[in-house]
Amino acid sequence: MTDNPSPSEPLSYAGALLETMRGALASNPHSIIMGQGVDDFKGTFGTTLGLADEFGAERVMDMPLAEEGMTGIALGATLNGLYPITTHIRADFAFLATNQIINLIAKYKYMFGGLFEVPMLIRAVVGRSWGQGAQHSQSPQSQFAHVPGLTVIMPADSQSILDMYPYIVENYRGPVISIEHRLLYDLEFNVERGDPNRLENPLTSRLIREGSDVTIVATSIMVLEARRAAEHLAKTASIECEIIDLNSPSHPDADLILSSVRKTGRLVVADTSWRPYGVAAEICRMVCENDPSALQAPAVSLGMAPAPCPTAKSLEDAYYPNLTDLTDGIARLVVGREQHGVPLADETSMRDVYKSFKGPF
Amino acid sequence: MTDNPSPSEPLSYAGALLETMRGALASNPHSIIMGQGVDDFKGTFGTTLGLADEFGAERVMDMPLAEEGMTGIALGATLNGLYPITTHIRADFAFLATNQIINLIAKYKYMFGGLFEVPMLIRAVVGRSWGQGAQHSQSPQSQFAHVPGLTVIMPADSQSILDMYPYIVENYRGPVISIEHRLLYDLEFNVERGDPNRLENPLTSRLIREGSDVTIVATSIMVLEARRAAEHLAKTASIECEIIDLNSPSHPDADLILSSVRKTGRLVVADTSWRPYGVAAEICRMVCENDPSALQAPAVSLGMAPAPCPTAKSLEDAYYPNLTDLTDGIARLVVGREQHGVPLADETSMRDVYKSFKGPF
Amino acid sequence: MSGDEDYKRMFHQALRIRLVEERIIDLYPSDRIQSPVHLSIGQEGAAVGVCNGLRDTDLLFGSYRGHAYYLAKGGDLKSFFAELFGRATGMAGGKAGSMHLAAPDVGFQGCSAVVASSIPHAVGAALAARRLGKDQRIVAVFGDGATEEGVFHESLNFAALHDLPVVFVCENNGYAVHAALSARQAYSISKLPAVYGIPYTRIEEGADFVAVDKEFTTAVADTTGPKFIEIMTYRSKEHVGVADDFHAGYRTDVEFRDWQAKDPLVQDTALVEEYQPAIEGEISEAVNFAETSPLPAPEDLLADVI
Amino acid sequence: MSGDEDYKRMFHQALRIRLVEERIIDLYPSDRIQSPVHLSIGQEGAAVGVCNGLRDTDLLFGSYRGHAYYLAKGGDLKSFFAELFGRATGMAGGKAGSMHLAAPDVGFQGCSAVVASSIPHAVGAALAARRLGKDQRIVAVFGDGATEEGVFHESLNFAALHDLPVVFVCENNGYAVHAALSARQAYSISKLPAVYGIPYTRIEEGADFVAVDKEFTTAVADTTGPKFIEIMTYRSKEHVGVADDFHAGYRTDVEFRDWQAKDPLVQDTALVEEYQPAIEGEISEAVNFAETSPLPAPEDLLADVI
Ligand SMILES: Cc1ncc(C[n+]2csc(CCOP(=O)(O)OP(=O)(O)O)c2C)c(N)n1
Ligand SMILES: Cc1ncc(C[n+]2csc(CCOP(=O)(O)OP(=O)(O)O)c2C)c(N)n1
Ligand SMILES: [Mg+2]
Ligand SMILES: [Mg+2]
Repeated sequence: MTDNPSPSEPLSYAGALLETMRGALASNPHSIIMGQGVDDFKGTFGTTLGLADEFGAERVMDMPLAEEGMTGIALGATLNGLYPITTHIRADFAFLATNQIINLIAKYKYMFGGLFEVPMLIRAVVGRSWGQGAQHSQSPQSQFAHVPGLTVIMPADSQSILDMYPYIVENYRGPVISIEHRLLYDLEFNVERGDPNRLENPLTSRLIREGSDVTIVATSIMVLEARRAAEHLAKTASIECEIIDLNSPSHPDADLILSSVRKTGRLVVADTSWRPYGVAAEICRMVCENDPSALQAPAVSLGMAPAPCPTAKSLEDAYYPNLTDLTDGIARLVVGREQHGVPLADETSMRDVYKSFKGPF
Repeated sequence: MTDNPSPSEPLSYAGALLETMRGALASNPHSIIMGQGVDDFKGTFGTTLGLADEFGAERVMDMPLAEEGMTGIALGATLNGLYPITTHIRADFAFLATNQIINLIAKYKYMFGGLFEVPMLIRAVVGRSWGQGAQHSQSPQSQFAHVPGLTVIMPADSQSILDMYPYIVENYRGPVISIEHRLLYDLEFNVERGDPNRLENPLTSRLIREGSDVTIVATSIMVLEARRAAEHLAKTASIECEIIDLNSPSHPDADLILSSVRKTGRLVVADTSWRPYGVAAEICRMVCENDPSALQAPAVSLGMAPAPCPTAKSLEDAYYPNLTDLTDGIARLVVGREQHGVPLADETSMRDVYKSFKGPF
Repeated sequence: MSGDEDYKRMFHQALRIRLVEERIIDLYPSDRIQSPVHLSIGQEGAAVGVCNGLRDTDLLFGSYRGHAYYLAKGGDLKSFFAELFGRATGMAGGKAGSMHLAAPDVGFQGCSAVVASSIPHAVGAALAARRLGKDQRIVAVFGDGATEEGVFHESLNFAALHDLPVVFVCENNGYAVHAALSARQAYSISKLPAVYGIPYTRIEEGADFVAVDKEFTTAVADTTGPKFIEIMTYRSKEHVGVADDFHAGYRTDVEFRDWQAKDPLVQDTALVEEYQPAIEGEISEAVNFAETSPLPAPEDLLADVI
Repeated sequence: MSGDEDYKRMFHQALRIRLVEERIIDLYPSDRIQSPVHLSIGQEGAAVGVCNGLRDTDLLFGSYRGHAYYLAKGGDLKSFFAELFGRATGMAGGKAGSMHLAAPDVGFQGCSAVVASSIPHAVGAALAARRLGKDQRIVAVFGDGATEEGVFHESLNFAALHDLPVVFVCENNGYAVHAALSARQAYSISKLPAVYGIPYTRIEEGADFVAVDKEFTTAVADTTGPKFIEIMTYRSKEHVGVADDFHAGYRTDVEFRDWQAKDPLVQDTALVEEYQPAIEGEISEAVNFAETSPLPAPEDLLADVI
């Protein structure tokens, strides 16, 4: 259990999740956590560890294998006064609950003219690396954000979790799907505590770094990659990247993104999923419908290769966009030619950042 | 049953579907149709009518209510030599089969390194009007087209069905999801028969109308709307629209679209679903990543309002983009100002086109 | 005699539901109701019998075939017709139509048009009731076809596993759309609950609301765990829409006539005569209310999304 | 004696599977296998017994816990290790890893890492077999936890409804990840098949491949309709990964020791000694093959998508 550490203390992503899960149970007696293995000795990769002991098995409920059923049960529970938090240790399993999420949860308020509200939180973890393969690696943000009624968030660091989860559980009246990234879990980030209301709207995009040469809109772990690329490019080529953490694919801050693109004239989108009909597409729509002339050069987007995810490490390394790809893409865009002469960031450094990740559980 | 009519005969969308379903069963002894009610006296809105009698209940199988199961059964059937065609009388019900479609069918070839192929066809019908409401009106093209491994098509008229379905059933080795539009079923279109191989690749976009002022990329019933808008604008304001039927959201013809946008400098996208993360977004990505300077003005997109679908006719009329909206949007874009002075197409004329549609079955 | 009073009160309710739906049939050709309607004519006894013992605080979840339960649970008639007419005064301001009725003030928690999808909602509501110490019965109503969907099993398992106070009510009308049970189910619905250790009651005479009430009340008297009630019933009209469909060949009107012979609303003509005028008056008033109500405002289109 | 020969042959197979997985355990710390592995150690008897009577033309669908069935069905060992090593010579060229094994040449039709999701595939394959007049047995293998998923019921219903020649094999190892059966299931798996009219056989001694083979063969002798076989078995290692996990508290090593007492691979040390050297040699050769095989080519990344 993490007790209130002092300001700007490092806190892992998993630690922030555990802290906010604990907070949800402590602050709201009506909240419950439901998911496969939430009460076991691994505790959802550590993010629900010990909570069943502390709050009881009735509030931290292990669930049978029944994603559609569980999600419908959560909806019924919130309609009758509980605040349910459901978990999917792989976002891919949420596809078994698509009917409840898209046909029911997203619509329950509107369909009945506002007679009901469905506050609830669905946590879905994206897998990556160590041969997760085709069925344990998907990142469904665009498929859910396409649907009105759903709020989709993708916390990119520990601070985002601290900023959003308590706000959602305590103040937000709609259903939220949070897409967490497994590779972030073990990473530590500096967090600032203090004013819990420091953000006017925690569920939208954030400016992460200012810069004049290029706008990078990134999601989840790609925000971290963007930071690393920005540092590298600033140091080696005096290229200044502006980074926006999209944070909420369903509710991006269009003003923030557009004014940044107007300023830099260049756009890079780096997302965790496939590019077609994904985050890059939506950001491009925003630009095209508002101010296509803001783009002084073609936009660049990075995402998973257009294939299911292979398991072999050599293929997987090529499947996901890495720091080399990102720095190369940015440099080409900013310098304006293929042979940009900017030294590329060393791909092997990824290993330091992601530590050594093994196995799905 | 429609016997080979002579060239350029009118054929309803439902008629084309029945003809191609019949053709699938007749030409390939291994093909079967599986779906709720495919054998009943309504025969999937007429598109499977009489086929159970003609080909037997073993080949035109009524299915229990079990979308996930049915879809998995279809996958297993194709792995062992059948060609299954499954039906969803509302595309919304396919959300119950998302796991099989996205986690299994889309990946079965790649995940096993090409050891298997999964030729099959999933038909999903989009509902609209007559109070279909939130759960009988969705149009999931972008959610499926986001996923590599799936081919997603949206036939916009009878000809497209004749061009695509036999090709898919007889020649195509991958899984196809066809999103049909219920409001098109009763409409008649002129079809040309003759050379079944007249199109090099039937599963991509088509140029429907040439024009110099604006490019309209449309899907499904919005292609029809675009045609009507184009005729109206040509007549009343000498605005010449170029229309591209996207036809395959998963495999659009980027060259065709880009060269049209370069020519006209203006882009309108008209789709049957929500705009965020939808077809307009993907077309905008195509433009932004290739040639944003091609756009001389902000792009315009039309789709469902950002809400679940309401049932009241007055709200539904506002929910869906109509001919007035489309002509207005195009005129504003081409003339370059809100007060464009172009007479708008009469919205009530929609009634003539869509006849009077009643009820879901 | 109280039994007699019960009969009369429930008869009145059932007749009211039938007359409401018959009015819908009358109105339908005028296109004033532009919504797919799944009529309950023939099935009113089940709804009236089930709801008779329920309080407003008890929660019920239904399906697209929801008119009868909406009314039996106490939903307002005016806002019902206004909803079907797509008016701002409808219970959902015109967003729900016939398929998504709800009336949370009387514990009617909503209807889904996706078969079987509201079954887990009742289970979840029961979980909340238990956890929050609410003295509530929670009821899920669904058709025979709904038992074919996997989520039905997932829901039964969870309810049984946690011994939740939920009542599963299966209205077995013998058909899913036009397909008979035997073409779809290799199992007997009656055998499923026992697998999960859920007590099962079969109510043979679904038209007999007094019997339904009595047997239902007995079956759910012990409120500690889940219960399963199967009510044999009969849908008189086509699956969706207002017409008869005996010509279609998937069923015969012999079964329809058998059913009518058991239907108090057909047999007890005296009571029909007694009640009909007042009910018709009430219905006309509601229809009039609907008809004179304003359409939803344009800004309603984007209200209540999140 | 043929019985004895059978025993020896199956023992050899089971031991080979165990030694393969023990080699995986040895190799794992070296990070040469970068794939989540769900080991079958303890469960080999089920796979060997089930597959003994199957021909290459019979089709089997499995899960992420697929090593034992891949090998028992006749999958090639070299391309198995090459696959785990992520090499171009792997059975799927490095795209499948441990969780998605397949070997269509011997009727092993693929494994899914989504629990229960391959059960309907077997049903569909059986539909095709019947329709196309193929003389095939079709087998779906899944765990006890898979019976909680709705699609399991949907699959049983359809198979029974059409009397399809599919064999449902449930490997009951008592746990789904770390949760015991009783925490997840209000039902007894043994009672479910009867609801659908599917004959059920429980094989109590899953470690005893000879018994499994015999009982399985008897149970599926009549090939006309679906069959359900539950095999009681035991997973020795952690759910995923190569470690023991008896310290974790969700189960005790008492049950493990009980199991070992029944495990021929533990008890029959003489036969282990006889077979082990040759098998180890074969495994080393396969590992060497894997290790010296090329990585997939960059262009493979986008091959075989559609
Ligand atoms: C998941 C799903 N599949 C298919 C449909 C189409 N459909 C609407 S009602 C219905 C039949 C349901 O039968 P049953 O559960 O017996 O209820 P009844 O209509 O007889 O009251 C079907 C197949 C649907 N609405 N939802
Ligand atoms: C649909 C789905 N939900 C959850 C998981 C995570 N998961 C992987 S294996 C497993 C347990 C399955 O237990 P069981 O079916 O008994 O098989 P066993 O692992 O014991 O062989 C779970 C929950 C998954 N892979 N798929
Ligand atoms: Mg029914
Ligand atoms: Mg198990």
